[in-house]
This record gives sequence, structure tokens and C-alpha cells, in this order.
Amino acid sequence: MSKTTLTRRGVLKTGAVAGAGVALPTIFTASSAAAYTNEPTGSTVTLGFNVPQTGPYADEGADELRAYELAVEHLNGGGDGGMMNTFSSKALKGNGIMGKKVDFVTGDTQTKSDAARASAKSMIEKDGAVMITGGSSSGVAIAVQGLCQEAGVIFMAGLTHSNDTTGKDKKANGFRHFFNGYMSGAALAPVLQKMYGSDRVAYHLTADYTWGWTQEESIAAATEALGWQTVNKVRTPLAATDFSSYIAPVLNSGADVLVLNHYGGNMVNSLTNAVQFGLREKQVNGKNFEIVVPLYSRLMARGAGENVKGIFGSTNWHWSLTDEGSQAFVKSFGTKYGFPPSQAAHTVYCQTLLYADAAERAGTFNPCGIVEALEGFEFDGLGNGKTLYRAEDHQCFKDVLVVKGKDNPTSEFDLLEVVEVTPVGQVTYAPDHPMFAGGSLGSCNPGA
Amino acid sequence: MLGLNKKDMSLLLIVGALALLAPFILNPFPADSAMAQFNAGYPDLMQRFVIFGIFAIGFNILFGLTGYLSFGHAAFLGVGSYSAVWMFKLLSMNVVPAILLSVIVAGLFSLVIGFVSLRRSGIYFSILTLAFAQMSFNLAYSVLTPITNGETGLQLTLNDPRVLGVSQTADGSIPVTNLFGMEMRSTFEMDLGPWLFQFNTGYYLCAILMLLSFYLSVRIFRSPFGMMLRAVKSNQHRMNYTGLNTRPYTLAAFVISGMYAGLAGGLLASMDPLAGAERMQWTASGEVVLMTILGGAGTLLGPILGAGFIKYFENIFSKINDSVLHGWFGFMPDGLEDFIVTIVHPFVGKGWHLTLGLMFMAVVIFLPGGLIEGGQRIGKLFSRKSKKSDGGDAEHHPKQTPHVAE
Amino acid sequence: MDAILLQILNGLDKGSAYALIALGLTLIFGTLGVVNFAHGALFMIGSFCAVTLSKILTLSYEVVDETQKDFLGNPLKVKTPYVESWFGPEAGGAIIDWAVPLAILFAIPIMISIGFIMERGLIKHFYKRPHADQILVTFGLAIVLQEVIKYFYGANPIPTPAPDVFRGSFDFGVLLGFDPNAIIYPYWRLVYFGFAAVIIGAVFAFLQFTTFGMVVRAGMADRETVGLLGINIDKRFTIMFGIAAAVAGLAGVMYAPINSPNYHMGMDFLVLSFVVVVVGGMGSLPGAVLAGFMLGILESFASMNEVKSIIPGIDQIIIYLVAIIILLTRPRGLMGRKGVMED
Amino acid sequence: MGILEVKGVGKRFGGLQALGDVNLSVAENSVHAIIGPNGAGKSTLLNCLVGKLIPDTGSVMFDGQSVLGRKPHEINQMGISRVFQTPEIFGDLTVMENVMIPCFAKRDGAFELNAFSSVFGQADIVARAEQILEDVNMQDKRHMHSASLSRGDKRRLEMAMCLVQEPKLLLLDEPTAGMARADTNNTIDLLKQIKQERDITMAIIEHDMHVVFSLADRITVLAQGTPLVEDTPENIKGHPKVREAYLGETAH
Repeated sequence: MSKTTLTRRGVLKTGAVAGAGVALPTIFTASSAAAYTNEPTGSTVTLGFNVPQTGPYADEGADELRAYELAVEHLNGGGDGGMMNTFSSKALKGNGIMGKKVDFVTGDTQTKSDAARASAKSMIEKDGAVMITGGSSSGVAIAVQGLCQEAGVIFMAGLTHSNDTTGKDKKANGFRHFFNGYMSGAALAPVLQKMYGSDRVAYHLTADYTWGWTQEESIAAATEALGWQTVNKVRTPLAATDFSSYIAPVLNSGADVLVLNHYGGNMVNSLTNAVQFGLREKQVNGKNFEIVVPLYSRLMARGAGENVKGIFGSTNWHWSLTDEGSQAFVKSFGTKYGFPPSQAAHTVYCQTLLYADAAERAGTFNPCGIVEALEGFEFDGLGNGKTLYRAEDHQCFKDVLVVKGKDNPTSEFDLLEVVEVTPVGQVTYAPDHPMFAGGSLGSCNPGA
Repeated sequence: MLGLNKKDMSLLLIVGALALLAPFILNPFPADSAMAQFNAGYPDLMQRFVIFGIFAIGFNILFGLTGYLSFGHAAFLGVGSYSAVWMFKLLSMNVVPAILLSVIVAGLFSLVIGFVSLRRSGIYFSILTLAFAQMSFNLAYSVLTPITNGETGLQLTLNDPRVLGVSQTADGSIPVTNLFGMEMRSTFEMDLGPWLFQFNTGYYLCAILMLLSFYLSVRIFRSPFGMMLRAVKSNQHRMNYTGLNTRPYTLAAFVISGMYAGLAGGLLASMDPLAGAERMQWTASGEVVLMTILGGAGTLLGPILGAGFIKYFENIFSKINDSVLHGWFGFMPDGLEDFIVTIVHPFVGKGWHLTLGLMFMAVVIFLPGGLIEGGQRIGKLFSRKSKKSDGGDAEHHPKQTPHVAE
Repeated sequence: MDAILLQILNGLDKGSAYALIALGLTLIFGTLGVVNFAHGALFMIGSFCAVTLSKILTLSYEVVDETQKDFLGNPLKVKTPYVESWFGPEAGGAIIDWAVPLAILFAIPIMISIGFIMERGLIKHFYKRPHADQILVTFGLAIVLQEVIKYFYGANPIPTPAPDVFRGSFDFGVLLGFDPNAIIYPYWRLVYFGFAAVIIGAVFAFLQFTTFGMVVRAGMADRETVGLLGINIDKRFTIMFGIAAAVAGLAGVMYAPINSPNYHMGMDFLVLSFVVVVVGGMGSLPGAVLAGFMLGILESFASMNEVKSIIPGIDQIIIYLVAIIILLTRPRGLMGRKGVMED
Repeated sequence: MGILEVKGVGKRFGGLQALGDVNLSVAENSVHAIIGPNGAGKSTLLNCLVGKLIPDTGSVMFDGQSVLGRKPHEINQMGISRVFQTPEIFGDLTVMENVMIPCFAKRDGAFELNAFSSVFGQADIVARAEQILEDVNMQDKRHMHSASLSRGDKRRLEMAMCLVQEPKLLLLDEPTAGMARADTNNTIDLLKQIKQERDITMAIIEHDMHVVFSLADRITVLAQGTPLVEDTPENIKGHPKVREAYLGETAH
């Protein structure tokens, strides 16, 4: 394996300036030279993969990176082509994008808005990336999306579940493939009703920051619409590691369902604590006490071990899906790395393909061209069935999975089983839905 | 000149030259060489170097002079950033009012926290400042979201009610920060052979303010006020019986360094109008402590070096991934190449924290006075050699006399 | 009433973790005068001793089962732990089930050795250095330790359950005449509380009633004088460092079932444990324990809905707020001595 | 009326009566020694004078003003400087800086943000510092790190730091404690010289009778927190009560 990574500028300049050393300085502003930020003029195009490599989400970030590398391999014609073969758009030919070899740079978001923006900026300013993608939290996604809008590059959001990403903080240069809090609620509520009945009293524990609030709002609204009551919504500090003092009062509150609006480490700990307290063996109001985790991540669910068994939640994608696209992806990912991909890996793989495809179809890397190609784009074959990138808010609409912690896992990856594939129609909402109100896309910014 | 003695003046000139020529100095490798990965001469990182340099210079005025170890200085940087972004949202995209407000707000904030915290000394003081900063962070992340926009961080939107200026530009985007029309993000690029150099307006604003801050800090170090603070650090007991009311002096140092932090926060927001709560977290406070100690607490130049060192690791080492490594070692036979990559792999990319931790330990163990001491030792080595060889090439080693204030 | 009792229980349990970590930190500070930022990392390593032992016990051989498929559609390799094949599924399963309590035995020698190596290899060179240097070097060490753990175990939490008999919770309410389910508390957390009490008691007894402990206490008070008596205090201090590391490690082992261990759990506890130590008063062992329980209980109360509805966000800041109030009213914390770490 | 008037001062620590009913008058331009066995309350008395402790009863008047309730730095500003038992100097700083600091402190003590003027630009203070170093014969050591001075030189430096403030009253807390005989004699000579050259009142707390009798104009003997006698050195020498108190103490 001998691959030389050149920066875009490097390639550009070696061609332009031969006989180095004696050339006079040519001074120019970026705007006079290029039509848009980081226009690739050489034989390669650079993408920026900005994922958490340190901090609590590092494993999720590592899985994203694996998927990115796989996507780049496929785009450049390597490997078995993965979902490129099942993708309904056939613009990509395995020769890079528009004949340019796809190159990439990586960075560490540290799951901090500041660090994520610094890393994205270095990709744009130093490495000449035309597209930034990745991330594992909504705060980071929104911060980097704002940056990409200002800098004039495309942002493909990666893992972000907050309504705000395509709600009040939506941006013209940003697209989200992941589902959101509203969709979780819309998909999950009917299943919960079916399983637990419509006469239920819910108690919410919510991570005390924006994502938690939007999910709490979404789930509460969806379940209340089906007849549930919400007895209490309690906010827990982000830094909390021990949730005992929040869980202990639950049994006494008259609630018979506990909804944990937590993600990552918070989710693992609050779920573990709740199960420890024996909540699931209790009877309240004559019913079995139940716990719900609206947003599941298989990687994180592993941290909770046996505690996830029988617990319902929703997820963007799961490797056990049997459609052609998912199978192709699992096969090429599994063959390369030896274990199945996570939903984060799937999301970012799809986004890389979708970006490449949009550029190919638009015939340019100009963000405005790509925005045009992606807006209202309908496709199939990337798992989750028929999918639409809606023009009004750049949210992706596709089937949502309702899953349950598996009772008898056959392997360490086999933790969740898909209970229901909620059809896209059921999770679609109007662009001006109040939970997504405020903010506007603005117009695409090509930078330069 | 400028009220400095010759030694300090030359130090200032060196720092000035380094700052102004940074786009060249930090990009020593041709843009297409494998070593280009180590180039740091792009606007964002250069801005961070000088901004965190300002932060560390200010912190050093407190810690280096008085010995009071604040573990909550990030809070001042944070409120500085928030004030600046609010100024952009409400008043104008010009950075001047934003920076002024951030310095003032940080000053007031540090006055309050300093007034309370300075009632205790030693580790009790450290924990008090830590407690205040952590409270600020936790509240900013959650309850104060209407002011701080919580997790996401405060950023500009398309419908900010800007009094002087427009909410959005003609083409529907958010206006950019500027200094009387000069856009902070505009960059001139210069090709020189295979090299590429970037000159960014925002960076030069930061660099000039850093030089000004540095100059002020030299003046403070050399002033009676600075000497009084050093005396407080050396022997507070004696100072009390020497007729000096130490509290207002330490408080003044605290507020000055808080204002430096506010300036740094305001500049961060001016370069990139976003203020995240993480800026106030204890890890951020810890970072400036590490910068200062790593560079050499109590020295003039040390904090700047420390800031550069840590930011360099964070931004450059974290971006080295396996394919970059394979690029570097591609000339080797395949087996050896893979072997070397496997060895280096844990220390770069996602392992940059590990390398940073090892560097901390190495510096503290082998260079108790921080990086500055390393510079001095090298300087001594050279001056000894050059004495033997009859001197002559002193100007080739301009760093040999980094001055230590003692 | 029941809600208050419940939160007191909670507080005692939280507090026991705080107290154990703070106790170790204070032992090191009190004896060696070293501010050890790597103490959280020791706690974390303790937790990972439990993880490691449970990994060792579940080391498995694989048998291909043609009837089942893995995720790629190939025949599934079914794993069976060696322990189960050696001792039979029953006994083997029980051994695996008891991995965490067994890890105590496993962790003690490991933690003591780590403590010795740390003290002899690194810390002892920093006795005479400024506290700032100690902070920097131990902080660097903490980063290195946690990155090493991350390299081998990944960043995600690793579930490490308690033995089956401790699952579920005990109903205090019924015992005290309240309604069922009014005051329930998980068995394992009760075990943790008891365990913490035993460790704290043992450390105090050791210092109070053994000659070794008396010498160390004398050394804490006045190192030079004890040295003049011809007693090799350094060696004893090394041993104390090992003991402190073991205390932190054991606190970590037993904590593993409460929250799945991850590589940065040490950092999460670091700041808090420093606050606890300082609130207790630098160098005071009883102060550390007292402050640990006190802050645990206050934190639990602050998270009650009734309290939060009066002061929103109080649970976010309670620990720091209490620390500020205590330090302003009691200059050296609850039980601190004069002149320690005040320069 | 002396420059320092102590009237009826008492101080208790819990159950221990550290000072009973102390009356003391130090005449201007005299050298007044306070002697007494260990635990007699000498240090407590001194701490009451400099503001470190506040007496429970009585009054302390300096130069016509009460010092009670004032902070140490305020009392210093009134004209009382203090020499400690072990020399308290600024070890991290040079000898020259050590003597300049008291000048600045005297001038800017309450708070003056002199952050932008250069230390060495202040000619008057530099001159005073140079002068005092000359007076104590330390000119050649002015650039030395004060921590690296010998103990005798540290004592000398500390006195210079006090004298440069031109105090009306110099309090000396066992200035020769732990010194070799030669150093002690040097210190005595230095103090004599100081006394000759300037108008200054000194109050010395001392253990060493040799020092006391070489310097003092008047002596107060303290025992168990109360003054036993106050008289001239000649009269004290033969005083039976003093002998008793001292022999009792020195015997054990």
C-alpha cells in the first residue's frame, strides 16, 4: 500500500509553477481566481471527514471513518462497489467524481463546537476540501453547518438527531441524511401504543441541552396524541454520570413508563441505573413498568449490555435490514473490517455517495450546483427504501426503524431487532411544522 | 525605546517579526511535499496561535507574577466570546465594538469573581475559581440557553436585528465580521515557487493586538506594579508587614488577566462568530494553565510558546491519519512501511492526546522551567560553542536570549 | 418524607464513591504533599481491572454452528468460554457471573504495583518541585493512562454487570411502614455503600492502630522530625502511595456495575474529587470523607423535582455552589489545617 | 508620653491567658527591650502591636493614634516596621529589588496602579535603595538573588528593607536568634550604627542578655503575660525577681 496524499493546492501549484524558486510572487485574492471556494483544478478532489476521534464518541467516529474510507474506495473504483451497485442513480462510474480521484483529509471534532469548527476550517483553508461531513452530535453538526455555509462549501451532516439541524438552524449548504426527533416520535408512538396500550403515564428524563429538549418535545407530543399522559419531564445535567437520584423518584410519581431522552454515555448510564433500580420488574397502575429509549445507537447500546433487552427505541438504519442496498453495504463493510457497520457508518457512507452523485449529475463541485442537484432528489437503493431530500429544509425523508433490544443475541453485534419499518409517509411533516419553525435556509453560498 | 530597555526591546522586535512573518515561518514545507502536513500557516491556526497567545500572556500576568493559580480563566474567555457575538447580532458586524464590549464584560465578570475568590489563597483560591467557572459552564449549557444558545453555541442567524447594518446581505447570506469594511476572513494568497503563503486580514488584526498585549505585559512585568506582584508571590507574609495592601494588587492583576482573556474571547468570536459553552469548561481553563506552565510560567515569552505548542498538536497531529503515514513512509519496502506505520499510528490522529500527554511529562521532567528553559539551554550551548569559535554568527540564533523575568 | 429518605440513601451512595476517591487523594496529598491529578485515572484503571477480569474469564473458543448464520451470511461461530468448558456451564457460569467481586482480588496487587511504580518512577522526583509542576506531570500521566486504556478497550462504555444475586432492589419502604415501591434501592448500591464503609474504616484503623500508621501520621504532621528519628519514612510513604492507589482502584472495581466503565470516567471524577478534598480541607482524612458524603447528599437533594422547580438548574451547580459557600465561611474547608497549600 | 503606649492589654487563647494586663511605654528615640522566658507572652505582645492579633482588652497607641483594628499593612504605613525572628525577605528577587519594594510599598501601599512606568525609571527610589544598601554595606551584592545570601546577610537585608521605609518605630523579634557569636556581634554593631545615624525608636524582643545589655536603654521583663519590672539595664541586672524568673527558666 503506497498511497501519496497530496493536498489540492500542492497538485495545483506543481502544475502551475515549474522551475521553482525564481518565479515572481503572484498575489491574488481567492475571489478573482476561482468560481467557488476550493474549486478543484487538479486531478483530485478533497473531501473533509470531520469526526470525533477523542472523547466519549470516539468509537462512533472511528466507525464513521471506516465507512468514509470504504466510500472513497468505492468511488475511486476499488472494492466491490458496495451500494454504488444498488443506488438508483447510476451517474457514478467508479472513476472518482467527474474523473477526479477522490482524496480525503480527516480531523477530530472532539465533540466540541469550537474544536469541530477549527478542524473544519483547517480542512477548508489548508487542505482545500470542497465538502465537510461527519460528526456525532447535534451541537457540532449545527456549528459546522453554519461554518460551511459561511465558507461556501457543502456540509453533509452525519449523525445529528436534533430537530434544529434542519429546523431553526437549517442552512442552504447543509444536508441531513439522518432522521430526527420528530420522526422518532412519529415512528415510535404507534408501536408503543400497540405494545403498551393507550392508557399510559410517561415520565421523561431528558439530557439538559438542545437535542434533549427537542426529542422530549417530539416524543411527548407524539405519545400524548395517542392518549398517553406525561406526568413529569425532568432535565438531567449533561455531566451527570450517576442518574440514581433522578431515577429513584420515578416509581413514586404514578408513571408507568420511563422515557430516557439521553444519548451516548448518558443513555448507557441512565438505562443501566434504571434497570438496576429494578424498575422493569415493578408493577404500577396494574401494568408492567416499561422503559423507552427513543434514540438507539447499537454501538452505545453495547455499553448497556443486557439492560437493553426488550427495550423499544428507534434507529436510522440497522445492519439486519434485508433490502438489497443494506445487504450490499453490510457485505462490503463486513468483509473489509470483520464486523457489521453501525447506523453512523451507514449514514456517512450514504452521504458521501450522495454528494459524489450530486456533483456528477450537476457536472460541477460548485455548492450551488450541488444544492440544486440534491434538492428534491428522490432515490432508492441506499437502505431505508425510497428516499427524498426535501428542498424546503434539506431534511431527508425515508423509512424509520423501530427496534427492540434483542432477548437472545447470537453475537456481540446482534443487539437490536427491527420491530417495524415505519413507512416514510407516517414520519413526514410539513416544512413549517412548529417544532421546526424559525430560521430559514438562506441561499446557497459558493464562497469565493 | 517605548519605555523598554534594550533587552526587552529586542525581545519585542523578535516577537513582532515572528508574528508578522508567521505566514512564511509556519509554512516551511512546499505545499506538495509530504511534509506539508506539518505546515501550520493557514489562517485559522495562525489566528488561534496568537489568540491563545494573548490568553496565555494574560494568564501569566496573574499566575506568573502573583502565583495565584486560577482554574477558571476560561469563563472570562467565554463571556468575552458571548458578548462579542451579541454585539454582532444586535449592533454591528464591525469588530471594534464587539472586542471592546468583550474586554469590558470580561473585566467586570473577573472583578466580581476575583473579589470573592481572592479572599482565599493557594489551592482554596484555585477551587473557588474552578467552581465559578464550572457553574458558568453548566448554566450556559443548560438553563441560560436563551442567552447562550446552549449546546449549539451562540451564532449569527439570517434574522438578527442588527442596528447598524443589515440582517442579511443581498445574496441572502449572513454578513461577515469586518474592521471598518476590511473583512476578517479575506485572505491574500501568494505563490512562491512550490510554496504557498496565505495572508489573512483577521490574522493580522489578531497579531497586532497580540503584539500590543505582549508589549503591555512587558511593561507590567517591568513596572513597580509588576514588582509588587512578584513580591506577593515570593513572600506575601513579608509584603503584609511592608505596608502593602495586597488584595487590591492581586485583584488588579486578576482583572487585567481577565480582560486579556476577554480580549482573546472577543477575537475568537470576531474571527469566527460562534461562542460555544465548551469554551468555559474546566478543560479549557486547564488548557491555559498547561500552556503557561509548559512554556514557562513567569517568563515573558513562555506562555506564547506554550500556547503555540498545544494548539499545534491539537490541529496538526490530530489530522495525521494512516493514509498520510503511508504517504510518508511509502518509499520504504512494504513490510517495513507497515511496521513503521503501526508503530507511529497510536501517537497521531486519534492518538494525539497520547502524544500531548507524553510531551507534558517530558517537558516537566526534563525542563522544569518549561520550553523557555529548553530554549535557554540550547542558547547556552550555542553561545558556549560560538565563544569557542570566536562568536560571529549570533544573529543566526535569535532565540538564544529569550529573556526570563526573574 | 419517603422522598427525602430516598434521597438521603442516594446521597450516601453517591457520597461513598466521592469519599473513597477523595480519601485516596488526601492520603497521597497528606503523606507526600503531592497534588495527584492522575488519581482519577487510578479509579478508572480499577474499573478496568474488573473489565479485564471479566474478559479473561470469558475468553472463548469458537465452534462453527452450521445452523446459524452471522451477519455476512456465513456459518456462525458460537463462542464458549473456556471457564465454562473446564468447570461445566453451571460452575463456569457462576465464576463469570462473579467477575466483579473476584476482580477485587485481582485488582489489589495490580493497583498496589501501579502505585509503587508511579511513586518510585515518577512522583518521588517531584516532592520538592512546585505544585504546578506536580499538577502538570500527573495530568500528563492521567492523559497517557487513559489513552492507553482507550487504545486497548475503545472509547465506548463496557458493560460489567454485578452478580445475578445482586440484581434488583430492596424495598426499604415496606420495612419502614411506607407503601411498597416508595423507597427502593438497588442491592448492588447497598453493597457499594457497605464496601466503602469497610474500606474507609480499614484505612482509618490502619493509620490509628498500627505502628506503621502511627509513623505515617507523624510523618504527615512533621516529615523532617520523623526523618531525624532514623525512621525510613520514604519507604513508608511509597507504601502509602500503593495503598492510596489500591483504595482508588477498589472504588473503581466496585463502581463498574453501577456505571459501565469507559476510558474517560477518571477525568469525570477528577474535578469533583478535588472539590471534595478541598471542601473537606486539604490533608484532612476525616474532612475528605465527611465532605464526600455531604456533597453526595446535597447533590441528591438538589436533583429533586421540588427543589429544581424552585431554583431551576440548581442540580447543575450545587456542588460548586456549596464549595464556594463553605470556602468563604470556613477558610480551610471543613477540617483543614492552617498553612497547607495556601501559598 | 512615649511614642508607643500600651495600656492594659490582655489576650486570651481559649482557656489560656497569654497576656494579662500589660502596660508599656516606649519613649521616642530610645531602645526598649522586652525580655522574658519562653511562654512569657513576648510574641503575643508583638503580634498585638503589628495588627496580627487584636487584644481582648486595653489599648495600643502609636504616635497618638490607636493601632487596634488596623491591618498589618496599615500599621506599617503609620511608621512601624518589623524584623522577624527568621529573616523574611523576597527570596525570588534580587537584593536591590528587595529594598526597592518597601519604598514602593510605602508610596503606593493603599493601591496605585503603577503598571506602565519602569521600575528603574524612578530615580528617587533607586537612589534611596542604593543609599540604604551602602548604609548596610551590601552594595556589592545588589544583583544577587536574595535567597542565596548568607543568614547574616539576609538579616542585614531585612533591616535595610525596614530602614528604607524610614520608620518611626522598628520592632525586632529576636534579631540574633540562632546566630553564631560573631554574627551576633555584627548585628549588634549594625544596630548601634543605625541608632547613631538616625532618629529611630527600637523595640527589641530578645532572649540573649548580651544583646539586650549592649543595646537597650530600658528593659521590660515579661513573665506569664504580665510585666514584672521595667527599668534601666543596670537596675535590671541585679533585680531579684528577674533572676528568679530567668533562673527558673534557664534551669530546665
